[in-house]
Amino acid sequence: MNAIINYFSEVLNGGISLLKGMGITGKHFVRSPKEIITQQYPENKDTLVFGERFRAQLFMEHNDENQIRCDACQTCETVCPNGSIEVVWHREADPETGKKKKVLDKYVYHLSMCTFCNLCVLACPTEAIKMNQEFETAVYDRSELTKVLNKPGSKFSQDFVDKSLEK
Amino acid sequence: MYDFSKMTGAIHEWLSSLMPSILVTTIEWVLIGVVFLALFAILGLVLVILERKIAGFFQFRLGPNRVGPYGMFQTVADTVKLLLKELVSTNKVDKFLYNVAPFFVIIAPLMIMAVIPYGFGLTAYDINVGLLFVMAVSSIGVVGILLAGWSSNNKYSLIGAMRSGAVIISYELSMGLSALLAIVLLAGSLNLNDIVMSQQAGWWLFRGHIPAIIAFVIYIITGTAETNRVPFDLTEAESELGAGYHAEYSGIKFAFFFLSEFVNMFIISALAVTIFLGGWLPFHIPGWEGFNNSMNYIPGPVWFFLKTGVIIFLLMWFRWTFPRLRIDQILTLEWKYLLPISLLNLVLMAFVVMMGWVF
Amino acid sequence: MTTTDVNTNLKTQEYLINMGPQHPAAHGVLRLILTVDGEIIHKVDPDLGYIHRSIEKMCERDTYKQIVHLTDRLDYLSSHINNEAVCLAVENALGIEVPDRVKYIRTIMAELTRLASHQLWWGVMGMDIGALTAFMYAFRDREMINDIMEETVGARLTMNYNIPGGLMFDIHPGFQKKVKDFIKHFRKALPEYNTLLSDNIIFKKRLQGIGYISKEDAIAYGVSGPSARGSGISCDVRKIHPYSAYDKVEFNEILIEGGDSYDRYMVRMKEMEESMNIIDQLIDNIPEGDFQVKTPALIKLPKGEYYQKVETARGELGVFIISDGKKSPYRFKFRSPGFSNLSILDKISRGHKIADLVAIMSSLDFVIPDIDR
Amino acid sequence: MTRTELQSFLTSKVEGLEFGEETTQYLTVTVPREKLRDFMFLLKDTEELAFDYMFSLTAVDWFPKYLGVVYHLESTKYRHILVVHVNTGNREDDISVDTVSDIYPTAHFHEREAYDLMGIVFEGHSDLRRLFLTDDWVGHPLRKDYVDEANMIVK
Amino acid sequence: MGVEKDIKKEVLKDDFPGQVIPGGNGGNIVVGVLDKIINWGRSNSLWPLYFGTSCCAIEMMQTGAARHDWSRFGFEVARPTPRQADVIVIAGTITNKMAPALRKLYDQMAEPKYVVAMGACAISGGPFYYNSYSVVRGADHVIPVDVYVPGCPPRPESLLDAMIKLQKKIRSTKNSERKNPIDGFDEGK
Repeated sequence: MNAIINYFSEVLNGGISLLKGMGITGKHFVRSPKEIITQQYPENKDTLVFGERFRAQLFMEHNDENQIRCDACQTCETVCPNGSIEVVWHREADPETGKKKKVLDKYVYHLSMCTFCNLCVLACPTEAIKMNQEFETAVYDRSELTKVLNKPGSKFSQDFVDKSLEK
Repeated sequence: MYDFSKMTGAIHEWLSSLMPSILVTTIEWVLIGVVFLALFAILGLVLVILERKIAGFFQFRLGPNRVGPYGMFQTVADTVKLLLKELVSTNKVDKFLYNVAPFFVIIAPLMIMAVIPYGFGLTAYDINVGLLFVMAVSSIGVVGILLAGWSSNNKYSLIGAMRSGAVIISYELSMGLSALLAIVLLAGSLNLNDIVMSQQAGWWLFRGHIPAIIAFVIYIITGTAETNRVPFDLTEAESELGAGYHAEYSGIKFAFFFLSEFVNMFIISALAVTIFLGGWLPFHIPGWEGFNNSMNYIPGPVWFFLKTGVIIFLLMWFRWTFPRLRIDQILTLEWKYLLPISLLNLVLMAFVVMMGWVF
Repeated sequence: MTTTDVNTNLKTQEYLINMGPQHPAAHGVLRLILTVDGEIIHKVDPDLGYIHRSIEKMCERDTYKQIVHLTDRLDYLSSHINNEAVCLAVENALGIEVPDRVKYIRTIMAELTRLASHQLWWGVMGMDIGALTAFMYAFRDREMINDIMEETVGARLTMNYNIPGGLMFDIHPGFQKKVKDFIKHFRKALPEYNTLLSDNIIFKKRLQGIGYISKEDAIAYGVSGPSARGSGISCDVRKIHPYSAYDKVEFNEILIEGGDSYDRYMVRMKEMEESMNIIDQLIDNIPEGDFQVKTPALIKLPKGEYYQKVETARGELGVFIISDGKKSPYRFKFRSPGFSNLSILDKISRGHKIADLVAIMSSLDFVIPDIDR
Repeated sequence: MTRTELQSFLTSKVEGLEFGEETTQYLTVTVPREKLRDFMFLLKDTEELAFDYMFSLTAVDWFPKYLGVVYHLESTKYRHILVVHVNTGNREDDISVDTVSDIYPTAHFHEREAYDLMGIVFEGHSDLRRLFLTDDWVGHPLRKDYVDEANMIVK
Repeated sequence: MGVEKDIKKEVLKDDFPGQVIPGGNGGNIVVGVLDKIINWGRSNSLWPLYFGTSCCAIEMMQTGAARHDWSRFGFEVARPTPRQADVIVIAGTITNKMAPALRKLYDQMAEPKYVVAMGACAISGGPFYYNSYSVVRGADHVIPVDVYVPGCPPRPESLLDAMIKLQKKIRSTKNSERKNPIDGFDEGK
């Protein structure tokens, strides 16, 4: 006899558990206008704000006189785990002191290989490179992902470094 | 109640006054064919976008809303793309059966749509064995699925097809035997129009009290199994078999399968509405005369599509809540639970009818 | 529950099915070659290597700070805990004592990562068994953890937050408030998870009695983590060899005796509550102090062997370093939890159906790059 | 059992073992290749040791001299850990070690990986074939002298 | 690409570490009316393939989930079989063993098919470019790629931005001149 009883009780509480499950989804369906959390990306581009530490892309700071803080010491290149930074430099005699000094030609940054691990920014002694938040970097052609970060004709300047370091 | 047969009769007279009767019948066939194919296509488009929007609302998201005002043209874009897709398949495919399978799957729902009464006198093919015709034709869809799965020479689609064969054949049993026959006992005729007319005093779901409700629940369960929807969707079980029986189809052939699943859903809910919820009869509450008269102003087909929409929403609700059953659990559910209960229900209904306890 | 076997005189022929590198239930690129008779599985032969990225060979050429960043890509769902493992191994080898503040923050972040990983596991398990809405519920809550991580760490998934000797930054001022809001929200959402899936009779029927792992098999095959605790083995590294701030927190280790897929499922569900309790105990009393200890620019471990065990969301991750005093290790080995959990899959899924294999795999919770390394 | 008890217990049971220095994290023992299997049986079956959980098997290339295998064993009952070192013959021709996959089934996959990446042949392994790399892969990548210009760009 | 070959020569920098493989079509200016309708249909219903190898697959799932929701664009119908998929988003690393499988998947896809290389590993091998013996340095050595999304893993918004750029590319293809991106791909044209 109890076989029949637990036959029907199984059907019953099975059905109840199904209905409770439907109750949850039904509740969320009814309250959906309030609970929709979709951020419509292309439309909300101007109100879109990320955490300020979010890292999207590496860039080099230039001040208005087109001066940079990078003195081609290549610490970032050695620290980078993926080899996505290549510093092209040449040696020049410094006019005041007459010593030979490294001068930066091209700071090649492979955005296609970078994994945004922030080791280079931490290692840079003169804080020349930072990460910004431009995330729209999709391209049709892979060669556009190899960028040169220092603008042509940008010079290294020591006081620009001192000004920013004591800030 | 406006009788649509007056309208169709008027068209018939006007046509036969112009041309000989053979030409008239062919024109009428073509007209009916065009109307039903248009209804078929519109239903397909509307139901697909409806399902995706409702899925969105169930899941805290918006669903398609960038193509057309509220994403309404999303399915039109899908159809345009699917029409222009390349029909790629392997050369090991059994060419003839592979190409004929999608048409089986399309023809079955189209034939059933001809029998359903959309309004008073608005039935394409009003035969007095309507329900028997429906049960017979609904098994043609299975043949299409079996052919598709077997002929595309792919192990996963073969498993999917064999599963669907087992499920649909066993679920047709308890659908036809129990759910529909229980109401045929009340209505006394297999003709769908007579079933609807017999519900003028009240819908069978409410007048048949307990056995009718059990029959309705069993019908909904078997209906979801017929259309291979979750929790019985293991022919196209996304996470186990990938795309199941239509794995080798692409482009418009796949669109046939995709469309027929949604139109099957419409068919199942249309049948549920015709049999349990009084097809196109307006919503009457006995005793409230003013309310009933105001309900009559809404035309029959609107009532029919409104009620079908409610049942379709119920089926969608199932899809977005329940996990999927395994093949042997589905068959045990059918043979050990649904069939005994539906047979008991049949006996209970017969006893109720004999004692005349119908409201 | 072994499936009732068909009458044996029916002559059936076995055939091979390729649950190939691209399969919805493969959670990545795991290829299983199934020897199947009808739908009943007779043999599962995993073919790995589709995401083998030779991380152990790369570690032999990177410095220790560069290796930490690589471990995010191993078991990417518990990336913070992998980083912590390497950093602890290096700190213990160098004998550096990390300030308490770092220990507390590391433990909170580890538990947040475990919660995020279990949420994703729950969502994907629901999708594997067929409930598509569970996926969306889980990812709604996971987005909140991503916001917390993005604000404090700067990356959503591959958090490079740990450096040997401490943390990369201090926690963001709004960190504690956001974590408390998340916990308050998730304490209400978790019962909904249970009603939606755990108590659902279809879900129970699909998981109960499937993929039974006995205690001896679990230990013999090296199964660890929630999959082993589902068979009643206490193997929680946070309890046995406590590290970071786990000794300052009391939480109970969830053990369920059953051993089938549903018990493994329930272990993870209860573990989510435990993680929340741990975070509650820690979030309010993070001690003051600096977040980093001065370490030499180029870390060179003294000659010898170092092993560090850590409890990730999938099981027990082991970092084995053999150092010969140079700037990069002589040999670097990751004992990945998924690798041993996968080795038992063949034994426990025999006689089940393909649908059960999918349920067993999602109850064992694989991340394929963690297996292939 | 503490580390010293374990060491004295092992020296009493088996001779020809060399123990690592005191400073290592866990007790390290180097076993000659022929005694490996019965040493492992001893570790697993004796009541006081009960090393039933092998959590890691690592193949190491001690470059000029020989290849080696490191077993990490733990007892789920007493929670003490032992590290067992085994070294093969010289690197070129004599690189075989007895299998332990029948004592610890978890070694089944670990040994296949060691064979695949390091090239150590495990005698008596039921199904020793490559696990990660394709079957037609030449050479064993984790060896120190592995050179592969086609695939590897060395920085 | 629809853009003529010589324009690309100056764009290429000399120290570019790899060799550029031409992507699919796109970039034409004048598009006929019929093309507009066809391209409108194709660009608004890109059905992705179930293909995620490693960490980027998690961010692809996040984009498919409720908060970033690419079902607004009509992408949420993810098809398990390559026959019915239009776009294959390579989310994760492609190893030497996976490359032939990826190529077979691409060949099985029905004709107007597009490829999005998501994440540093799919574009150039990312962290595994140096010192790894088993990684393909960029998926465009295996199949022609239409859009590249750098990031490790790229944010859901970056992936959505890439899909929008793919839609723009589809809307600007002139179908009469459309060539199958795979022709001549193996010879490295």
